Amino acid sequence: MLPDELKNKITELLPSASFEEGANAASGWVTLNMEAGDWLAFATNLKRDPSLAFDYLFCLTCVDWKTHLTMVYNLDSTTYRHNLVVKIKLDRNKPEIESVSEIWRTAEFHEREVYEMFGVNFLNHPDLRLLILPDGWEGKNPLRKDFDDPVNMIKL
Amino acid sequence: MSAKQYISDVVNAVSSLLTGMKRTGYYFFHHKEIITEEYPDNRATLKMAERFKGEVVMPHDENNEHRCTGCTACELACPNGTIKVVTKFDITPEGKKKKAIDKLVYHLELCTLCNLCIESCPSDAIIMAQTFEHSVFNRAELTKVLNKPGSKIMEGVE
Amino acid sequence: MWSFSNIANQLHYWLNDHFSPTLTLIIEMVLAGVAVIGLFAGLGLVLVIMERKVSAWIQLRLGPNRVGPKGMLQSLADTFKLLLKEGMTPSGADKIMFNVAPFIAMIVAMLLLAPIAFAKDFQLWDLNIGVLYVSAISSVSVISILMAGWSSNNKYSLMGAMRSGAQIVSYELSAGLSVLAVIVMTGSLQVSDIIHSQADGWWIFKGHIPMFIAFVTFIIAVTAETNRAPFDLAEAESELTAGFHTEYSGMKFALFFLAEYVNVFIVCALGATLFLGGWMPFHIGNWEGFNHVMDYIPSSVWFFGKTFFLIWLIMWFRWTFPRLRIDQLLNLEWKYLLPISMVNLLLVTLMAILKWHF
Amino acid sequence: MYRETEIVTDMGNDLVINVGPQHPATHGVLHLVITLNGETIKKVEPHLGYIHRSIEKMCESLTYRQFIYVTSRMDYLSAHINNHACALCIEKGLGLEIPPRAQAIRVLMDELTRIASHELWWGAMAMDLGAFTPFFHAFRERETITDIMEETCGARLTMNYMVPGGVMQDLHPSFQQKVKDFLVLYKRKIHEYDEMVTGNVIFQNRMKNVGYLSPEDAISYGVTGPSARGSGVKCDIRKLYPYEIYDKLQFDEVLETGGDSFARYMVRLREMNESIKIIEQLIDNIPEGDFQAKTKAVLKLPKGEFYTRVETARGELGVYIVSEGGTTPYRIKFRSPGFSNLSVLDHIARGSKLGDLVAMMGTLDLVIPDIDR
Repeated sequence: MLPDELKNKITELLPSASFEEGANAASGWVTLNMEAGDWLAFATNLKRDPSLAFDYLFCLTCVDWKTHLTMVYNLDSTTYRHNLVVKIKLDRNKPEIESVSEIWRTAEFHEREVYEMFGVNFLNHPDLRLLILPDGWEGKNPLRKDFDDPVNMIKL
Repeated sequence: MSAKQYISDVVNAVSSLLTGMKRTGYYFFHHKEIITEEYPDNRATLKMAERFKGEVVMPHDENNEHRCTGCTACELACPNGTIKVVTKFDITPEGKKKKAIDKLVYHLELCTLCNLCIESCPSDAIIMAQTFEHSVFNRAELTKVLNKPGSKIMEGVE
Repeated sequence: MWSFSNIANQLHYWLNDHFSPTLTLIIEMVLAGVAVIGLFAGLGLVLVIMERKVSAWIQLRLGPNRVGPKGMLQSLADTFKLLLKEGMTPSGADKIMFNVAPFIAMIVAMLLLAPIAFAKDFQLWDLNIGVLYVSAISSVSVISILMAGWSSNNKYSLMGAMRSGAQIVSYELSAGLSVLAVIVMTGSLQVSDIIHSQADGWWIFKGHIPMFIAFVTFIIAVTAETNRAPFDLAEAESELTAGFHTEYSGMKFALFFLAEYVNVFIVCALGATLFLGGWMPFHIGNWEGFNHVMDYIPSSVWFFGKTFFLIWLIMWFRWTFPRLRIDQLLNLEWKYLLPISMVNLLLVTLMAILKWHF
Repeated sequence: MYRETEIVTDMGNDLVINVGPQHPATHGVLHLVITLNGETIKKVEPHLGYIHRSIEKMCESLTYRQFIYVTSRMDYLSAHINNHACALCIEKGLGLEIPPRAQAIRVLMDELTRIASHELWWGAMAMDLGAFTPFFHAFRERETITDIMEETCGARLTMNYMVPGGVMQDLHPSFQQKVKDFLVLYKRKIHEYDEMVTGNVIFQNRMKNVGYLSPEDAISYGVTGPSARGSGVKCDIRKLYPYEIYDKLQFDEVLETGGDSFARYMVRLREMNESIKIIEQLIDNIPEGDFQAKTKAVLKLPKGEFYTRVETARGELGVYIVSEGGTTPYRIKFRSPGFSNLSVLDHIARGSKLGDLVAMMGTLDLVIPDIDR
């Protein structure tokens, strides 16, 4: 599906969606901003809808913008080969979002990684535990911008 | 499973095993195929590739002169803080102050041999040497001063 | 030609002349024990260096070449290293069983050396049930592995031991059946009888195809019984790290290691005795001239030549094949080797009754 | 604060064993907690982080030229392709045109790296299954590739040959001849791989019908690279979203439909031949010209987000750079293939034997620094 068709189709599904121009312009991907509350239902539609068929979540990550967090979901469709980037703003103090690991199984590991690196709490995640950090980890989330570890981080 | 299939299974299995044994048996008897390099013994003949990145060195000519201007481009290019340029000010014959290096400190223990410093050097003062036997008993020996004592910058290098 | 029996007899008479009969017996037993221990250690060293050289050449390497001439003293140096190492016992282990297990493995390997005929008239104990003795004693080795695995208090060890138990018990069957093929032909369980029955040709040639099949089954079964690759599931490095001897170190580990190699030697010696005529030179029917030439080669050379050929074959297997999975291992035994060797035994029996062999 | 692993006291009839962090089959410090019922696997639970260096955090404080070398330390077996992905992403941000010679050199090196990686995988996988000899035989061919790399790039494993805008140095004058010699050697020896391993009945029994992965699961779990192509999923980024000059080259995307370990094994073996094809097309047709585009001494990416996808030897590597317009990336994310490929291990391992686990881990081709980053 071409980017414009994709935008129309998505606006049909989610009228509140706002498209971000400029981001990912070099890749030509449609970038979409939305609210965390609608995410689970919308994600289900993205996968189920036969004309969208976003069945491949190839990247899931989070960006710390110091004022808020942004979840970034990069989606691909193995049938139509169109791409979509979904961005969801989260509250930095109490980040919470629905887990999509039931829809895309790969999200399970990626969400666990984001959980410990950024402290995002994924609701209804089947197994939200520390994956990379050692058990008994105390302290802040390493990939947040205010993380400081004077012992292990060497300032050059 | 029919009896015919049973027998053909056994025959195929045995023949596939024998093919593998033929190959290994070939190498057992053909010692010319051995590829071992007897490393410490072949030091005399061992030749490293000319671009091999062993460690950063600063070449000096016969007058004990190098090409380093002390511009700190290598220090800035280095991702790990491997290079530290300590500068001083020389007085030129005309009586002007001129920046020159006092010491170019190189931490081999931090170096990842990424070649970025050599790429960034505007006057080709540092190059990669082909040495590779870097082990020492004392870690402090890995911190090296690249310019030789009493050396000075070559004429005409800016 | 000189033979070992002359030396042994002369020693016996000399001892009898100087000591009382009881003391003579004791001295002779001590001498035999020393000989066996020496052989045990010597064989271990030779086989380890052989394995390392064979594997190196197959793998395009040079192998050990630093200690002694052409690296031949490498395994001796390794033994010294192992002797000097601390033999640790894990704190959760069953101490007695843990420490006894390697000695059982060693004792079994030593006992098995008794009925092997190393050369003409050179045999420690030519008992009338020699082959049965070997089969019976070699089954005991599984006990040492189970003891080691259980007492280590380590899950890898336990799994390795359990696998080994299942494996040895099942492969004993087809090994036994293929040994039985020779016994049916010979009609005797005595090692010297079996060797003498091959004076006019080895069983592998005299017994047509069924005997060859029995030989192949025997080799496969004993490879499995000695826990050698491709049947090394008890150790299975990439799955169970080191299997039943994960927790062993120092000399206790070395005893397991040596016992494995001596077991390989014994089963190969048995294979050479049963199928390739033991120390009997290569004879063809009634070609008197040819047979006479062959007799000039000493019998011990014949025996060790054949045995080391079989050992080399087993090493060749090890460095060529990947490992089987536990269920495939048991499938191979129960679905392929056992039926084949049973049918084969019937054929051999038929041949023996009808005197079809040469 | 965090939920932690529960300490199980009553395991019933289950046996819980720790495979790793130091274990011969994990080729690194991967830690798998395996619940067994006898020899049958009930659950595999990976515990990561033993060599996590937080490369993403490190890159945030390095300039665009500097951080490329760090990515060699992720998937060290396809270090060159990782560097390539980063360089591509930076070039995308800068809008740089790459000289054709640099593109050809990059692709040549990519494919050589891919062959070297698959050679090592082949040897290591056979070693996992208990055959030690193939490892040494694979290294014989791999050694010639690392020698070629050493000659041109100056290093054998972590080359750091990429710079934004091209490659660091021109090809060594002997490069073409050496690659041709390698092609001859490879074609003379490749049939031995089949003789020693592929055709072997024990090996086939160990691999066939082991670790079945359906195409749907492969997509859902984000499995990419040869592991997914073994299930018949078309996922070769070189074909789907061509970068550099891959769209001008003739090669096939290797697909197998078996979905089991043997299919994944065959994909990798056949992929080496495809890489050879690419090298053959390019080796005599390397365009003349610059090997590096003119770039500024200090690179600054415009404000925005840039994502590149590259096919490494293990699957899809994504590089996601968020730039604030400075000299260092604001946030960088590496979507490593190993991380997603590992997540499927529990799914395909359940119900099989412990001995199968090494076959599955071998054919998923896990490289631990790639998973841990």
